[in-house]
Amino acid sequence: MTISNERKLTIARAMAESIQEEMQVDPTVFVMGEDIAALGGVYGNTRGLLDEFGPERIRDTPISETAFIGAAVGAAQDGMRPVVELMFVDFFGVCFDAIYNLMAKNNYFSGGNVKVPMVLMTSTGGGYSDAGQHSQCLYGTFAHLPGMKVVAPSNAYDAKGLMTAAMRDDSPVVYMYHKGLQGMGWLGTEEGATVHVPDESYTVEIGKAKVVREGTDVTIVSLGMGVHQGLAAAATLAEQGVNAEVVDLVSLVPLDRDTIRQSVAKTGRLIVVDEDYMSYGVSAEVIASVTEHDISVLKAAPKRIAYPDVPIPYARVMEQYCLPNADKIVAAFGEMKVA
Amino acid sequence: MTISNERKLTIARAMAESIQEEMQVDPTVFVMGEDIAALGGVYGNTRGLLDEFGPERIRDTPISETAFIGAAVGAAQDGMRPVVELMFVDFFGVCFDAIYNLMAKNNYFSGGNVKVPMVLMTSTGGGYSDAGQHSQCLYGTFAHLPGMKVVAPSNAYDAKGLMTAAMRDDSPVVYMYHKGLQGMGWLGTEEGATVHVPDESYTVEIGKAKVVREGTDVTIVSLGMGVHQGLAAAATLAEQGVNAEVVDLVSLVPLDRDTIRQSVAKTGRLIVVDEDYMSYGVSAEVIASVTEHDISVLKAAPKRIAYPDVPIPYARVMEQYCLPNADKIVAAFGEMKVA
Amino acid sequence: MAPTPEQQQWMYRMMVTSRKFEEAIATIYMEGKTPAFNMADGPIPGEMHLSNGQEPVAVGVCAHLEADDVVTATHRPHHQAIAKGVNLERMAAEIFGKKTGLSGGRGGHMHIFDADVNFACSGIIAQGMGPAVGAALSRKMQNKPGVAVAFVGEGAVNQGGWHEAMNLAALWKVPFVCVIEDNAWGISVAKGASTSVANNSDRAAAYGVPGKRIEGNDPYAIYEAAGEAVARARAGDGPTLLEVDTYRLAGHFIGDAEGYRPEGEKDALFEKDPIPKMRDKMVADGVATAAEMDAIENEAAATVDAAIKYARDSADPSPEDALTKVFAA
Amino acid sequence: MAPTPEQQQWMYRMMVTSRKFEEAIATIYMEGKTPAFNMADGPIPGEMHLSNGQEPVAVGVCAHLEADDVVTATHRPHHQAIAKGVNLERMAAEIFGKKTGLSGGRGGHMHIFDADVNFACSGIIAQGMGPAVGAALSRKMQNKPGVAVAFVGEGAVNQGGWHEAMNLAALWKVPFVCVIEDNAWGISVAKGASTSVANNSDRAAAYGVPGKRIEGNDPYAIYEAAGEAVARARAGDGPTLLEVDTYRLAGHFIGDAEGYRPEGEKDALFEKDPIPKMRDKMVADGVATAAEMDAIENEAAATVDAAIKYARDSADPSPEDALTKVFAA
Ligand SMILES: Cc1ncc(C[n+]2csc(CCOP(=O)(O)OP(=O)(O)O)c2C)c(N)n1
Ligand SMILES: Cc1ncc(C[n+]2csc(CCOP(=O)(O)OP(=O)(O)O)c2C)c(N)n1
Ligand SMILES: [Mg+2]
Ligand SMILES: [Mg+2]
Repeated sequence: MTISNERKLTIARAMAESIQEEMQVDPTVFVMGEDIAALGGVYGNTRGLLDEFGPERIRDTPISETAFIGAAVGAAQDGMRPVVELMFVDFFGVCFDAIYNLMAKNNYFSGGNVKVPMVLMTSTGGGYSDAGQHSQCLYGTFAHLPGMKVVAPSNAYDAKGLMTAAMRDDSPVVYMYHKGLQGMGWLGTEEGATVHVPDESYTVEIGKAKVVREGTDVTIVSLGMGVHQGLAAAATLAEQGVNAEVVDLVSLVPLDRDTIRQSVAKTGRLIVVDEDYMSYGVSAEVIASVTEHDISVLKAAPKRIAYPDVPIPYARVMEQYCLPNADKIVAAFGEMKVA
Repeated sequence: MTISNERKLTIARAMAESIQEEMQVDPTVFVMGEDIAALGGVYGNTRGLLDEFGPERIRDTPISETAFIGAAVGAAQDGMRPVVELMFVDFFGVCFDAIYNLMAKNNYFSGGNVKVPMVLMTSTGGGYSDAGQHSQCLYGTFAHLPGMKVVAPSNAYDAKGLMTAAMRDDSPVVYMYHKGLQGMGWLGTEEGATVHVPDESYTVEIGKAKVVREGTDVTIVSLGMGVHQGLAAAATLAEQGVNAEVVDLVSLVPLDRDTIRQSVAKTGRLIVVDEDYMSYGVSAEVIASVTEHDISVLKAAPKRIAYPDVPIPYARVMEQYCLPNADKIVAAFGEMKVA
Repeated sequence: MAPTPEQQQWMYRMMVTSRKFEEAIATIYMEGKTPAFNMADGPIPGEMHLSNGQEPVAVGVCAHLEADDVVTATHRPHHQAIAKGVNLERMAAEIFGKKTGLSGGRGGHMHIFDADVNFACSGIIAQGMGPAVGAALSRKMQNKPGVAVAFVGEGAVNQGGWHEAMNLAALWKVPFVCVIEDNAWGISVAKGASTSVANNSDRAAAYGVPGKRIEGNDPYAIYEAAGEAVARARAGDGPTLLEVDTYRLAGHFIGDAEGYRPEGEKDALFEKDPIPKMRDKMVADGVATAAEMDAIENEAAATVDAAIKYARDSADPSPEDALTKVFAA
Repeated sequence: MAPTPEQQQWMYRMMVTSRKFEEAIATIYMEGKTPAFNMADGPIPGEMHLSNGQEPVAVGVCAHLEADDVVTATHRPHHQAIAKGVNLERMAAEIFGKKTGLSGGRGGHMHIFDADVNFACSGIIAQGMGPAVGAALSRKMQNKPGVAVAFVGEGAVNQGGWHEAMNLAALWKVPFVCVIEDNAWGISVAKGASTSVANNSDRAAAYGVPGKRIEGNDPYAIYEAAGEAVARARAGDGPTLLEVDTYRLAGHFIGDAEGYRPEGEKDALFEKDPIPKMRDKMVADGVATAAEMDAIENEAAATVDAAIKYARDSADPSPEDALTKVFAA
């Protein structure tokens, strides 16, 4: 149901609005990161906030990710609720200790006596020839390590609600937004990501997957950009008389295995779509979560469409060859033999 | 066949011997890291080398992992073959960019015109109450990211041969040795890791798994410490009339999927044992590699025994509760329903 | 600015408490580890880093701190924790891996957290820096009193995160003090083999903040320098960098053979032990009588005994507790 | 030490080549990106960081380097690459993502590698530092000639890896020079909002190495300072830190609206454009006639045209080439 006068927002706007609304009601929330003040974030997710909240609460940082993410941990432990930006997820290698050994573990190390309520937001994804140090997703890398929740919205509605939920969560949340869904003027954007977003503050539950298209013949599981590819593939498959169900994971940690398993129990077929590297990542986890639970429901071996295990190439023809897309999903379905 | 007068070495000694022999014949090999000179490495893997090769080639570093691993990359690109130590794999967060964005990718980024022949050796594993920043395995973390080979020996024979192969490889190799297998006097050690090691230099192929016990009823796949747990479980299962096959992965990248698939095709049952965190890791990848290939061979849903998704606790009772062990493997087999 | 007699007594009491606590820990650590030493065995397993010798740094600095001030400590945290007022019984219980421990046994000796006195640790070198600067920022932004102190070893100063945090603290002028405990060694690597300058206090120039080196492992000199630094921070004048010349009387961890130490180094250190030195000075200065000093020592011993007993008597956690407290309740 | 007439002509030629190359790139970059600008479109997709304005740094430093010397560059590498002698045709082809590119299109503009002249890039801030120090170490260990130069931006100096590498280079006294291109901005963040000292050259004190700041974006002054630094390195006297006052005439990347710049800043920069300034000086000093300068400019233009034509005419890689060269052959 689309009501024509409903307000549609990009993910970038939805993120900024969520932060804005929360900052208005919660004085402990502040934003820290590179180029998030005057520039409004390279991917637009803090645009307009500097004017309203000033440079103390919308705080540009030096290029010192270890220090400012570590500082966010210290501030969070001291009663603040920082929202901190790692500009590209690809940069995690210069600061991951502050993320995975401090932010993620101090709640546990302290036996729950010290909380670390902070949000680490970071951009993911390629498709625009930004090459191998600026195009990765690294979903599996973050989701593998304990102590941090990990979410990845596929549309602006979820983007706003997840951000609000993340800021209110007493645990650290990693918020991974895909550049190709942000709705930036200078970067191509997936239209399906720009959807109606309510004015008022609301939350989307962290840890709950969504069935974004119901179907009976195959389950396509993905997150972020892949959800749109899954939906496009489902539309093509529908023309062939195949009724695909599409599951948007929304959250990688916690992972909503029940929803995935229920869907596959219904359809008997599973295709996982992931823009992160193929091996040791999300695609394997989803497949293992289904198969370790019950193989009797499967009518065919599960398939995965993920980024091959190669650094991301620059040249368009090579990059596009590697990326998941709807055609690959449709083809994968075609190859699924009945067991 | 055990010949009593064969020389047995610990993994620590085997690693040091491999490096020693290679340094004698290849002047471009040198070792860099924290406490690897006078101390001989916290885990003994460079013991004795300082005396023979001096402080230029057995080079202690400041606590500056980003710089010295980055320097190893630069030296490797300039014709050297550095062996560099990250004392505990848990410290990867302070220096992972140098590892995964430089060491691993520069061969690709340069179209193969620049080679990065280096070995990054690092200790893994817990079980001795060193808590959550000193006990991790992180196998999945390293194996997920493209451009680096990743090996993990389970015994001294492989340890020597893999190290020699790694030093001679023109690609970067991450060499993950488990503390509990090193044979250090001050740390408990798994006896099965200390085996006969030939005097002379030899290589063990990187990318080839080993069937370390043949069986027909279930395939137990693991690496490092888990191999010994798998063998212990197989011994117990044998008493129950169950004949387990045990596969030692040896290498995570490349992953020898053929050997795993062949074994499961024979046994019809799969249990993966991994001391790394459960989700988004090695255990899922092994299961997915089998099930995406062919589910018809499976007589039961595959199982995994891995570290639960929690930071590693200090207290012995809690840590031991979380770790994989032979009993858990035996129990898992007991729970495997016939499909 | 010299410490008052009461402060001197407190400082001495804390030094002795720390020393006796670590002596007790060192003894108990060996239980179950003989004849074959295996770190995994005994009532206190895992790595054990003792701070004996370095007590003056902790007391000289913490004499200026309130419960409300923030301290981030290192892998060698006992002296700092004790001087900061961490609950000794619950810290002991944590080191014994007991349910009553500060973290219910999840953290252990390298992860001492006591929220009541704003004390936290990290086992990763230099990684207390960012959180301390962040806590200081939090106070500044909230207009709340309090300073944050990060203790680091001299080896930590060569870590990138140290540099980043110093720059951030100076740039944002937050109430922060970095205290470097220069014990001359980073495990087996001598300072001169890791550090391109003789004095890390000279590195303060790279951030435009005051830097000072304090020689002689002297609690009085440390007290004075730390007093200035903390006052500067409280006044809103920004961070200070202090490097304190100190030494560890033990190995890097228990079990360290210390083969890297030059001949005779250790004996010389014991000659300089700061605890008898302070006792002698206090008595000589008439700050306390020998009998009063004995009383302090006896009280410290009793406190330590009680903490150890509490730890020993406490129950183990349930194994399944391992799975809780991953996320905030 | 002033550059010889031949060196000046070479420097000017390289500056002009770089400028004209980037002008061509900037024009072609917009092909296929109008009316709607989408970074993914056109013959040159992806981010594009131009260095125009900063050419004096590259030529002033590289005038002292041979093919055998090592340079690590940044995300803004064209001027450095050109001055270091990187093959321009194959670099252009790489930027066009062609099979004939230096890396067959795998790397692109932020990953220019030319092994023939020991040139490498990284898109991660400050991550050229470690490899340059390592290359310098390699030369020292092998007793081979050669120095390594790492170029970084002023924003990179606040990154931990920068500090670690400076300490390492100084400690091990390797033939290394760090050249900071201070263009006053790190994307939208002004130097004063990121850096706790006015001059990064002052940070040399933290490593016990010489540090010098060169004002005025002046190729002659840069030449002189770099000459001393490189000579020092070649003589085995260890590293030097140079900070050069420069500016970028363009945005951080093409498409940057530059709303963060104060009013009028850019116009003032164009007034100071170092290329016409050097031309005028060379003519005034009698180093070359106006006609000779024209000839250099025309030759540079022809070189650039040829490189662009080579790139345009080259074939795309095969898609499946993406899967090769992950590991060494
Ligand atoms: C990032 C990181 N690298 C290495 C280590 C291993 N390590 C533990 S203590 C230590 C030496 C620390 O020296 P220093 O900072 O001087 O402190 P000290 O032990 O002397 O108190 C090292 C290298 C670590 N914990 N973290
Ligand atoms: C570790 C890391 N953090 C952030 C970025 C994003 N980034 C790219 S360029 C840049 C600014 C760099 O400033 P500076 O070092 O002064 O170089 P300039 O762009 O001015 O040449 C930033 C923050 C990055 N590439 N790497
Ligand atoms: Mg020390
Ligand atoms: Mg700059």
